[in-house]
Amino acid sequence: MAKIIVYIDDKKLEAESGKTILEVCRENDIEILTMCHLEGITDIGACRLCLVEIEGNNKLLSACTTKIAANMVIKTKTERIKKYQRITTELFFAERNHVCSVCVANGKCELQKLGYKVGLDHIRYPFLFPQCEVDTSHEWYVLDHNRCIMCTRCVRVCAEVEGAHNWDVMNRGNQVRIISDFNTPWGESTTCTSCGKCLHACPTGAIWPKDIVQGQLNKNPGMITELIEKRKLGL
Amino acid sequence: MNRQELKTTIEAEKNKLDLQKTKHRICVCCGAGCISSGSEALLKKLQEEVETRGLEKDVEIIPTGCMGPCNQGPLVKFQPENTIYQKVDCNNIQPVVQAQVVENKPIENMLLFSDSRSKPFVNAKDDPFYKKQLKIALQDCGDINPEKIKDYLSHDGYQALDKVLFEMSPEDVIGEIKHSRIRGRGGAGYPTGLKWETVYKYVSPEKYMICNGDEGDPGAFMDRSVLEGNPHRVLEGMIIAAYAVGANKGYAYIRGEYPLAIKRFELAIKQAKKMGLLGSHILGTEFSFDVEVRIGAGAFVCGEETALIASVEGKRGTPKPRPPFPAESGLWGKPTLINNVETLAGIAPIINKGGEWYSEIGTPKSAGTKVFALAGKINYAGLIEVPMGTTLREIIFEIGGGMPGGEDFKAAQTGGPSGGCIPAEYLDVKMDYESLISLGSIMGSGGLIIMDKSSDMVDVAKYFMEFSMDESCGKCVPCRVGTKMMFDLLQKICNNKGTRIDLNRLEELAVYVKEASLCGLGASAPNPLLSTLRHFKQEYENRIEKEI
Amino acid sequence: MSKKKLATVWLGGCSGCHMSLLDIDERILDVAALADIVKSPIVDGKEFPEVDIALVEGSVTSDEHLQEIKLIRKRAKTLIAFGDCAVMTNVTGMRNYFPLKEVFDASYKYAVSNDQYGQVPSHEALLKLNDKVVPLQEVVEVDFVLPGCPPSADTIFYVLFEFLNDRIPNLSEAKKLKYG
Amino acid sequence: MNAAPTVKDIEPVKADPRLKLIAAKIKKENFKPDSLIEVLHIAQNAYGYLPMNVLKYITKALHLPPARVYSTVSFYHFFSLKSKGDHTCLVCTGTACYVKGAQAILNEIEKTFSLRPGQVSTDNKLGVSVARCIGACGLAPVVVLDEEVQARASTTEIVEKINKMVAP
Repeated sequence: MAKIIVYIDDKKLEAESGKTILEVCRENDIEILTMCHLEGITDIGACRLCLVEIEGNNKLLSACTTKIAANMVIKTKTERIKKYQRITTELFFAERNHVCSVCVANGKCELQKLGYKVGLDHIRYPFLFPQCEVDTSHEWYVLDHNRCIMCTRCVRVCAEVEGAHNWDVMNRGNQVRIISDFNTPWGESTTCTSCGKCLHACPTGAIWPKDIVQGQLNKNPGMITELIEKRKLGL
Repeated sequence: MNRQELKTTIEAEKNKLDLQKTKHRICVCCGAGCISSGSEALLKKLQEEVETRGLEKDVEIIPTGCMGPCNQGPLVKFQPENTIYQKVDCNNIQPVVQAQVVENKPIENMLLFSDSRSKPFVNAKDDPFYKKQLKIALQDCGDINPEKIKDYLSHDGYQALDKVLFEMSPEDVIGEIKHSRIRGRGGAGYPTGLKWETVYKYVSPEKYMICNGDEGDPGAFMDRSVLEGNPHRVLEGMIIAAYAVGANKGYAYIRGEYPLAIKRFELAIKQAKKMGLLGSHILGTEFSFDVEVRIGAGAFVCGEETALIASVEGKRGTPKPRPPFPAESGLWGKPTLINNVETLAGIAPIINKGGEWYSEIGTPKSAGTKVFALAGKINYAGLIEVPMGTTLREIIFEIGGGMPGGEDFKAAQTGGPSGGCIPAEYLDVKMDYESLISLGSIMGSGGLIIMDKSSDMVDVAKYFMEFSMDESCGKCVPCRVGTKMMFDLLQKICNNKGTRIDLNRLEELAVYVKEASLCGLGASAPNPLLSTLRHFKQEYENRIEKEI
Repeated sequence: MSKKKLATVWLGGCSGCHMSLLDIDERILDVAALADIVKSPIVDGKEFPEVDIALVEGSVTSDEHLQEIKLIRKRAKTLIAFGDCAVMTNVTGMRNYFPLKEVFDASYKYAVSNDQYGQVPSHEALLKLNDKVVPLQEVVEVDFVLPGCPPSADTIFYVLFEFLNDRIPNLSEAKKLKYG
Repeated sequence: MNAAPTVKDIEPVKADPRLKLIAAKIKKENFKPDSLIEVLHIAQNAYGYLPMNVLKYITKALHLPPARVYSTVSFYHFFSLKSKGDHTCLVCTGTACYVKGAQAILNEIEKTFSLRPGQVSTDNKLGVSVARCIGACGLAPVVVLDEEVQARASTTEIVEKINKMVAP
């Protein structure tokens, strides 16, 4: 691929054309916050944390889905972007019921880390407190909708990597929920292979194994990325 | 059918029409509005009436598309006099036929607007309702039978297609469209010619042309009326567009709420195929193009291009980030052109009369005409088409006949849930893309709702926010959670429980959702809120608690 | 410099934050050197006095809490939301997912008990639970938030010590931001 | 390659003419997964809603993952997983109807029949729903009773007509 020049946060960088802004930033140790992105699976630009400003474009674009172009001038840390990252994080917390103190992911949660990163000490918006179900029907795993942030990483991992497509999203708007098969209990799924990839892909404590308690969750989303890499190499 | 055969058919149909000019043509409006008021029964009764009187030879009865003043229906128009009768039903059709056909003397107190005008007009074209209008997209609506392709042919139908296929290269067509300066009538106002050119430039063995008839704005029914009243015009526009960009397959995505439009468009496809105007080797040329109807399933967001594409692919209608734009990677990853119904309805006249002609109508930046669906607190609600740049005052007070009961005008809502409210001090605003944006509203697809003082603007903002919240696809965070949060805050303020902090939160969220959302729905969802905050801030202030 | 007046308050929480406060151990002497603790669950006193700093643990769950926090707001120069419950309702707020009646029934009527005729206690002298539990900032202006369930003793001391020395603490910069 | 499933693959096997309709559509669409919405339209029109066994049949016939079918069905307002009642009353709440008092009609319906939009009476006689705009704004407010459009609906008139409609 041809090399082109881009300017990110006033740094002149050389990068391969065809790459996304996110890829180029990560290669050059420029931090971009993400939540719905998971290396190796399709990017959907849904969480809006990776928004960047591009000179000459009055719209904010998601770094994970936007490809670089020659001489593109990109800003990743403007005041506006920082402010929006904070609001997005606040909305994540306010949308469902995130109670860190009783969560299996406490201390290992990507959402919690994101909160620290953007310096979120409290949420300025009223919490929505929706009534959410907890699906404990699977023999080994639990799906707790209270902690789900609808990043759909589980959906994509299951469909793209495992090839099972057990998960999808139902309804729309703020009524969206992750579903298994025909919105039937996970334990009754005819498509789930119980491979556990969704568990590792999940950034929060929404999917977890039954045999652990508060703060004990250990996830390894990198494993999924590695798996994809290995497959590409035919290993 | 080849070119010569088409020409012969058109000539024959036109001659027929000329012959008939001496006779009476009775047009019965069978737009959705008049059908709901009983025009189908009326049509039957009228046929019986004509038969009993033995007038079949002198009279042709034509069920047509929308004539405009929908709340006066059912409407019946007599040609060539161009006399329109309002609120005609099975009981009062007899005297009308007697007077108009037999005695040639109109019944004044049944004419259009006779109940509100001191002197109604015998020739409806003289009525201010029509006089200020200029019909291009709606040109033949109300004059032809939408279910007969020959009626369309007699009104210069498919002549533009003929011209394009035999006299113009795709570049010529694009040039002509660019020259006309027509802009997308779906809402955003992107220059149509530029859009075509972009799709044309992508090299791909497969390209698609989609007609966007997913008119989801509450209060808008322009596309519906065009599709129901003159489906062939839209189809012709699609074929020309496909020829220009090099697409071989097209989809007409029509709202499921419009069964009549779907039926008529499917019929139009069938008729056009039969005559060789659609399908393989159109009019004997090398160009082939096929169209399929896709029925929308009730999701406002599917009016957004990428969501519409997902829906055509049989999936959830969730939008995708752009770039890549559909012009590069659209339906099944192939270059795809998407145009709105009204835009496509304007294509044939541009080809026939030239881009120059079209570009001279309207304002320098917004050429042509725009169809508005006039509704709300207005005397003559219905469908109108005016040159861009007509002022709001002209539309409301001259065409629309003013407010019922002489109430004071408070605001006009344009663009539905993506638009905003225009207050009384801007009554003289020219209705074009830029002016409306500068007032914090948008042209949108053309819904125009008139409000008087009985409308509470905070409530109006809440109403639209609820709409956007329900219609949000739920994919991106700002729109999914932001619209819900804004709705809750508006609800709180409407219940007089809001605080200053809530108002500040609301303003901050509105700007955030506008800028951070993934698609156009989210980006425009805060518009009704922002515009009412801008023009009617006091109404919010009056409702918040003074503490914190 | 005259000594500051400090109050700590316990609203709808588990008192864990106060336990953590006690965990500052001997550093309480440093606090005592700069401030008098004039009102607290660990100090006697009836009326809430005028104070410089009020540390408020727990969320607002009842009409009584609401009155109390409004009074505190009036009498405290600096109001600190102390712990996750005060900041984001935390466990206290978990009843918000259900209608209040269901919560009462579950706790008093259907809970496992040797009293088979369980009933929801009601007496005018009892406080009335609000429909929804809210964090402090929903009802009063909060000057500083100190999340954590509980905040660690180190963090509490850091925040207190900064305020007592007329500095504004910064949890993010001090790398002391933590929830749960 | 698996043979395409036939109508017989569906349980119960009882020959329902509506199933044949769906099967015919699927065949016409060449079993393409992207025809899902088109097929669902046929099913929805035939049944008034989408019964679970029909959904399962479509899923199998189009070789789609169940979750994808359910997610699509639940996304679009046109598709319903529950029966909407023997008689239906649909109130348009588009902007024009809203301005002209659609809410008052809904309130009256709620008062008289204790049914809110989306609800069906316990005897399944009457279902009340709302549409975002049926596109007849010039006739606002509009109510559709069993497919019949009622223009410029007055509150009392509508209640009367519903009473007549559900009367045994």
